[in-house]
Amino acid sequence: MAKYILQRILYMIITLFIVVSVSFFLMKLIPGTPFNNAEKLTHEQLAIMQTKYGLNDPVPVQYVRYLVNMVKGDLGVSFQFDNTPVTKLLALRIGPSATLGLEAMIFGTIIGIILGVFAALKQNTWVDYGSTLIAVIGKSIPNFVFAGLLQYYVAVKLGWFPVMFWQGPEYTVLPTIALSMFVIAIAARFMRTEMIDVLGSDYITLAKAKGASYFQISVKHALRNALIPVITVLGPLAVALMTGSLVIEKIFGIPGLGEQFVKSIAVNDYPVIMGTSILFAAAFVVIILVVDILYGIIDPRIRISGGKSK
Amino acid sequence: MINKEQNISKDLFAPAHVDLSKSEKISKPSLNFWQDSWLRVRKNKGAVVSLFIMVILIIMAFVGPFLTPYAYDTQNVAHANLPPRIQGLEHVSWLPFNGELTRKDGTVIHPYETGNVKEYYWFGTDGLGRDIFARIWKGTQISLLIAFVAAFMDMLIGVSYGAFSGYIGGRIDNIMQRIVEVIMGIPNLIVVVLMILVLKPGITPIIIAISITGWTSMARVVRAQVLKLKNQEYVLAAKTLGASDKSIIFKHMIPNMFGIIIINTMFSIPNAIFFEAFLSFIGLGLQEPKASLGTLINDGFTSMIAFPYQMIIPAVMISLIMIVFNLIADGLRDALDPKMRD
Amino acid sequence: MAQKDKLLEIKNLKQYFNVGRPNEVKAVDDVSFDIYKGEVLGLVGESGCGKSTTGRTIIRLYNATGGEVLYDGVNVHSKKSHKQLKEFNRKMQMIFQDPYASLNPRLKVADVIAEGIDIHGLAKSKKERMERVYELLETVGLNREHANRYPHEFSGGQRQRIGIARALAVQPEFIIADEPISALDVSIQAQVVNLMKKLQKEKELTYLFIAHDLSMVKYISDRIGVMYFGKMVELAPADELYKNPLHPYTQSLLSAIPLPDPISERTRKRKAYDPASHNYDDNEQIKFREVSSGHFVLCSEKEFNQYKAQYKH
Amino acid sequence: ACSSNKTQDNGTSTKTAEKAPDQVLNVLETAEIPSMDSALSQDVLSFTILNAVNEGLYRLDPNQKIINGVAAGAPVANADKTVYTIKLKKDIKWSNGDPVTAHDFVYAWQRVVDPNNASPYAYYVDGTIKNAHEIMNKAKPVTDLGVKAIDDYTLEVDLARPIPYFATYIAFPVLYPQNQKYVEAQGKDYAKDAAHILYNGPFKLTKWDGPQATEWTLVKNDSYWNAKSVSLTQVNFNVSKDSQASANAFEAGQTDITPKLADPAILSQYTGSKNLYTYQQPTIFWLKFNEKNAALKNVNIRKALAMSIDKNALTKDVLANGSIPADYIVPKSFVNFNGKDFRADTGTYLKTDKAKALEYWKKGLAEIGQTKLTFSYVGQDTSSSKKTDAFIKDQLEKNLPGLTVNIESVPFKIRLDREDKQQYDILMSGWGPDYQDPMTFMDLWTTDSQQNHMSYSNSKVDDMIKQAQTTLATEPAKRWKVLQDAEKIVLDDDAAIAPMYQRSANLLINSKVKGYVTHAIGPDYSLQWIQIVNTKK
Amino acid sequence: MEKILQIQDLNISFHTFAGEVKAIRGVNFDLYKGETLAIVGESGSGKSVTTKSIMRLLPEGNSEIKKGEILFDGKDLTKLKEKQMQKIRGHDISMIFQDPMTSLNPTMKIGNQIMEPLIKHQNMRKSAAKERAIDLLKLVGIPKPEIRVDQYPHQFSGGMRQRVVIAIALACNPKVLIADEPTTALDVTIQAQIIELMKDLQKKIDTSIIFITHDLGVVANVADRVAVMYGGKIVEIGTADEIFYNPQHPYTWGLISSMPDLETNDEELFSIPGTPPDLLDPPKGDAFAPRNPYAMKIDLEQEPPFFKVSDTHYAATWLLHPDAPKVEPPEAVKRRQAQFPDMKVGK
Ligand SMILES: Nc1ncnc2c1ncn2[C@@H]1O[C@H](COP(=O)(O)OP(=O)(O)OP(=O)(O)O)[C@@H](O)[C@H]1O
Ligand SMILES: Nc1ncnc2c1ncn2[C@@H]1O[C@H](COP(=O)(O)OP(=O)(O)OP(=O)(O)O)[C@@H](O)[C@H]1O
Ligand SMILES: [Mg+2]
Ligand SMILES: [Mg+2]
Repeated sequence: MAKYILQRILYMIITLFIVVSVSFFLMKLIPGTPFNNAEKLTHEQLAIMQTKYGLNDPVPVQYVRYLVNMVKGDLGVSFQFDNTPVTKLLALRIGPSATLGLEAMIFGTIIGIILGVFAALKQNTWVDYGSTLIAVIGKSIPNFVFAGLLQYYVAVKLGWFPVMFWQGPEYTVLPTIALSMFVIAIAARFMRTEMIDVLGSDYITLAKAKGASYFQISVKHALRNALIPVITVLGPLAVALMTGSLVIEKIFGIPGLGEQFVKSIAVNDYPVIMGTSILFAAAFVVIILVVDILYGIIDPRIRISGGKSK
Repeated sequence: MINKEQNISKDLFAPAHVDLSKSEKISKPSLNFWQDSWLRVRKNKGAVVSLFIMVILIIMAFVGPFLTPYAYDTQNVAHANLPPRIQGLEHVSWLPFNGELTRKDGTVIHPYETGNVKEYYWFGTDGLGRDIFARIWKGTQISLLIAFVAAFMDMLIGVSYGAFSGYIGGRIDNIMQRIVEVIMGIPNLIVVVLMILVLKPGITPIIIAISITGWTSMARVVRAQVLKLKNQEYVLAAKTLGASDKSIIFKHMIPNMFGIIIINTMFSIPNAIFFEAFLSFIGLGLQEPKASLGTLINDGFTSMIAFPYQMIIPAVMISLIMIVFNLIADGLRDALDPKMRD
Repeated sequence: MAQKDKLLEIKNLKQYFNVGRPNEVKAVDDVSFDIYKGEVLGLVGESGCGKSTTGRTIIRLYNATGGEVLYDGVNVHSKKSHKQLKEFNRKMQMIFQDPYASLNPRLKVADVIAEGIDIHGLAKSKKERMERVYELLETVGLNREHANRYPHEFSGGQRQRIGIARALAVQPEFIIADEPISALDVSIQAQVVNLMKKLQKEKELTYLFIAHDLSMVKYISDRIGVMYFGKMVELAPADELYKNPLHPYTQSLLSAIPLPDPISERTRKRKAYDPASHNYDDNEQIKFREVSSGHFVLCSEKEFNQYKAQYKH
Repeated sequence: ACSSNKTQDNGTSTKTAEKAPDQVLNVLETAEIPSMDSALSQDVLSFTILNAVNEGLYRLDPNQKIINGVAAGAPVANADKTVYTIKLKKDIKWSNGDPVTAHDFVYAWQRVVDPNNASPYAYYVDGTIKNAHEIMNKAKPVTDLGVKAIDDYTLEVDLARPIPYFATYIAFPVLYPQNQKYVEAQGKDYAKDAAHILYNGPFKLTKWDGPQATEWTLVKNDSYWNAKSVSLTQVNFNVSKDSQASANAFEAGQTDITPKLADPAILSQYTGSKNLYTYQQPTIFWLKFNEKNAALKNVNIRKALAMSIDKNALTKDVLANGSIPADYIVPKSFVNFNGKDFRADTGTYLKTDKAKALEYWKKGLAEIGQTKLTFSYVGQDTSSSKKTDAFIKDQLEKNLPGLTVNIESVPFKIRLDREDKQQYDILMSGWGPDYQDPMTFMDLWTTDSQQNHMSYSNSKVDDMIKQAQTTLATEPAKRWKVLQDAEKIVLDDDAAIAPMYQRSANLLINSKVKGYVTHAIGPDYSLQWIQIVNTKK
Repeated sequence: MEKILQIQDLNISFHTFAGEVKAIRGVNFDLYKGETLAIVGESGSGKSVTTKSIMRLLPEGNSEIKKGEILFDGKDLTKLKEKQMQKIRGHDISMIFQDPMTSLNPTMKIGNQIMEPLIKHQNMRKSAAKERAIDLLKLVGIPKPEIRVDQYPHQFSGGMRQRVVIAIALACNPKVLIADEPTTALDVTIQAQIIELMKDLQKKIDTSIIFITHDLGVVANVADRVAVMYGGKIVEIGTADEIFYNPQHPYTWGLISSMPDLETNDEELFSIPGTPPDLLDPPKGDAFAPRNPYAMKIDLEQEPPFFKVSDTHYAATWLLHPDAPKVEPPEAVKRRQAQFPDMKVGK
């Protein structure tokens, strides 16, 4: 087991390293300068600034320098946010994104699973069609449309929640709902399929034969077994959610990572692009590991044989 | 339990001389896999209706722009932001096609009358006075194009990559899987932005970008399938007959994964449409005056309150497409899933 | 029987899975036996004892971990040219256990059967190819019309016959039948067994017949090998084995076969096998020894003598 | 100086309104404050906040007049107007109690030019303050910069060439003072958050976590020398990057002032509303023609392009935000001389005239021997610019037969890159002033201008601009005329660019807010004259 | 003897995309207390459907009991509410399925799976139920049950899992135990042990067992009575001896003679030609007729009724009609009939 974990961590580091490298070179291919007022800068002035930030060096030199600093834990400073260390920036921005992502994830997963389970139990009834419809709509409507509608009708018209900003729990409600629509959709769909599958399996028939009620069957027997594929899809989705959603953050004025990442790409804020990519990739590999560990927790067969799944 | 003795004519007890070789006869008409699947799909009303709608949508995507006198890119700024109005339906008050607009404060305005506009714009016009009806279908066309091409690429790359990785196995498989992880780990926005910036902005880089990043899930699915099929007896049988790896993959494995491949594709189509919409949202979408549903929704988004129809119509359209594809995918999954056989 | 030619010699065959990992399995562990031309060798043993693996290793579906398989004196597992490989694939064929899983559901029966013909170029024209297919269908008791149908339209027995036709298509000399009937309904089993027996006679085929249904095995086989946990524990002519089961596992196996005969079932006693009962010492040589002509048992020297003593002639 | 950058009044009479007890204002911005280090700042928002919390030598009043800040009086020039002496007020204090002295200006300005700091606005003083250019290129030490503290309260500025608009020039936030002792003590931490900045202006930042913060708070600085004129006690800022969301927040009362809203669909909901505040900005948008393209080298083609676009429709129907058609380079209501607007006695050039355009087009095509032309058009990727671009494309193609325009909408940075590398045929860009003088618009068109980016070259224009910068610098009337003539050449003769419109800004301001003042240069708006009045009656 | 279960004229259909599958077409039988009734027959003949319908475990969506009743304890199970049925399942009637590898929930501890019916039906406390679970494991011969209760199914071998399934089925001492091919997935030696175990347990708690299998050897071993099914019907029913030594239905003949016993040598095995009937469109007359070498014209016209052979033995074949010609059964059957103690051949 220890060997397995070590091996996994080694893979994670290699993956991270490659992601970092690829991202670095890709990013350097994007034309333009990182300076805010590039429009007005003269070439001489530009040269002065590029020299200061080491942008005149050959890309491989910049790359090695970046790696060396990265290993030391220094991700550089932001251009758009004048000299703010990227680590600080990420630390501050991950908070709201992760909070929101986690809330949406939990809320969406719970609702989605409930919908999916009911749909499976009442297959081909209006419950099923209703939940499928909700799932499909959740997946079909772009979330900026949701966010916009929620903001206007629920916040402005009804005044139930603040329109925007990030100043307390009540501020998270609407963005969470908007963000969780997709999670609900995904979780419900996968849950339904998986549940139908599991409900058709022999051990469910045996459970029925023992006299178990629907509730016992679905909660005690089926749910856990149906969860694995759901987790497989929700894992990477969680990364995407927790590392920020541009759309939701922009509309609800939330100081999160997603909005910042898109902006930093648009303005060539190299250190922030890199920092966010590293964070994203790290979150991704960690989540994959977590998902694998979760597999083990959910399914004892995987626990014993130590890994190898999917 | 027992029948009372009946009177039965004696000659009925003569041997019937059944032709036992005939008992091997199969009376059912021969159905191949696709016919069989079609039968199943047909049972799924949602899927059939969806299929029907999809066909209509596809036809309309090409025919629709010609149904109105206005081209999708003809501007008439004097007719900007007119709400939908349809001949005949304009007096049906509960339908939103009467050419009226309700302002934020509740007052109802009649832009057609105030602007003295005689024309009928079925779905209204946008901020440049372009006919939304024409633009919607043009947008559908492009969204579908993006979706189909992306799905095709995804299918091509994903399937071959996954099949190869799974079939070869061992270390190469391991490395190939790590590569997939790396690709999934790289924020695809960087790749997309790069594609869009390095190539000329337009549909091509969007499609390429979607193809570059979109195939990973297909590859994983296909690989898992190949691993499963690798030990199927019919594959082993082909091996003992001396079949080459190529023929095993293409003749025996891939045809047996069609179901899953199609289903996955059905799912990646909406993803592509969505992704394009997202790109529009961050300003990286198509170039004017071209329109996709994504750009239309995005344009409409800013007018959400003043001219809600500008967002609602494309949003309804995109939702319709998504719902249709999702239902078809669901139907296909049920129909093609080998577990559902018999 | 001894004067018959050896078609196949299996020498110290070993097949391990997951070598070096904690879940290493010695699926076949040092097994040696010969198969003579024209005979049916039955292979029985409890599930998971390595019967299929033995068969699959012989036909090169797995690369042997150790030992060799000589076919007509040529090592099957040595490096070969593409052509030699094809030639080998032609001579040796396999019939699989699961009639549902062993036919590609996307191919028409004609294409399933003709695959070998195509690979080995056994037909010169389309017409000849179809002729061969029809001929084969009729050989296995199906009709021509079936050529254009898909496997899922057939019942299990019919499918198994299609599988046999596929194997016959390349005119093999040796066929490994891996539990060809265990997935079939009792009423169909006889069809397939009869067919196999008929074909063997007509085409002078050699079979390795793997099964765990001992009554069927006894019916079809000339000799029977009994496997236990990756090892061959006993090998003898069929009647001989039933009359004189020597190895305690063989005895236990025989005692467990249920017979369709209520009277004898009421009286029979099962014998359990406990591997520990051998009480082998560390220095004892456990070898495959010939107790009487053609009757081999895996045993120690001590047991060997004991077996010889109790041997009923 | 400038007259019409107005004070918001909303039409209602201010007399009757009485000051509300609660003087707290909530404001939305579209971005975070990138920097609060005045010497390194580079964007309007930074300038706006710096202007609220700090004070330079001068500042602009609600009527856009120069008034004294730290300076005690107007600058006194020498004979050839290259050396100015400024007396400072003696009782101005930093928020840590230190006095604000002439040394603080010397220190701050040196920081601006110091190449080690690579201040993004160093170019502002390049070629104007003596030795700045040499220092930036490391040819001279920083201490050689032409600014000296004669004593603690007397500053002497040595210029490389005369600057007719000197007072407004040095009112720019980049040239605000900095307390050397404090800045050096903080080192890297200087201006990293609200606690690491010194204030000498009407407000103090009390909550600001640094450049990434999306919320910040200003409170009244009671030790400001003119604190009694400041009525707001607190200003809360938040960032909202989506204009519809900003409007929503305004509707819900979460904010009193929105950022600028450009989208006509949003604005249309507020037509006639007393909350909508529209004002014209001295920012012009124009099409640039890349003369590296042989067809665009032809002046008739350029004229045809410039004149074929219906600018009226563009501003009225497409932009629909109060912007006006621009038939000029130097904006309306931007600068005046002797009370007369620059535009008052100039012509309008390249006015929309489709018939003429067609004529030029045919002529041009004949000259270059083509019947069809295809141009790439680089625009920006915001939704409003996409719409504008689509309109322009449509106009061009409709009115000039044989023309195909392919739009490429790219992000801002990429547009700049394309412009810089001249990878475009037609490019839409805009320009706002850096200082209050027509020169900020006119020196762009010289052959060696770094902003030219279109291979436009006319020696006459070069000469005229040179004159205006050097020999005529002390003769305002002549200089004025030369600049007006140069504009005529660039547009009327050469059609080097095609001006499209002069932009208007629109924002929503709660009617209880009075005294909102916007500026054309440096800060976007001033908070110090704002009052909150009672509206409920 | 006391009848514990009576099945009368049961008709069950499935609605599939291809049409209505008439899986059960009029099944009648009784189950007596303490006996073992074996059901044999072709795959797809309706054995599982019949027994699942007793437990009301048929798939909800597409199955329909068209006709008939299942009487248990005087109640017609087909008419019970789901809630009442849940009380009967696992308590009065329990079931063992074919595949021990898939019958146990892979993510649940063995102990909990055994405890479930105890807690549900006998309202046992958790601790008491666990003790009982350990007892049950011991009863079915699993060593170290104290440790085993807390393990997961994958830690058990196939034979042990099937024992666990049996333990679950027996937890509440059911009156009826339905075993649907409980040993098909196991190899002969383990199969023998499991059968031994079931017989022992039956003796202890005196349950009635319905035992479904294809394997006539197993039937010979376990059954008191045997029912032979074909094409959704019971075609012959009788005591084990009657079925094995005096079979009457040609299908039974086919079954019995296609199994080689250890004496069968070189002669060709008797085999039943052809394929089972398509229940979507069941043939007119006797479903077995197309595969029946003894078929008579009437077989193609009219369904045969049950003919009484003895008090306990009935067969549905026109061959038993007094007017029918006498036919020679296959060799193997004749050999058996020769052994039949009472020598009551034919009619
Ligand atoms: N590819 C493989 N990888 C790992 N282990 C394997 C593999 N194939 C077979 N085994 C293991 O090898 C052993 C022997 O398997 P094999 O299939 O040969 O048994 P068998 O005698 O044919 O059993 P059955 O009667 O169930 O078919 C088993 O323990 C099995 O789990
Ligand atoms: N869920 C279902 N949907 C449709 N048809 C079904 C369903 N379940 C069973 N059938 C059909 O009912 C008939 C009887 O099936 P059943 O499972 O009872 O056979 P069986 O005798 O148990 O066979 P086996 O020996 O293979 O288990 C078959 O023709 C089968 O196809
Ligand atoms: Mg096997
Ligand atoms: Mg069954």
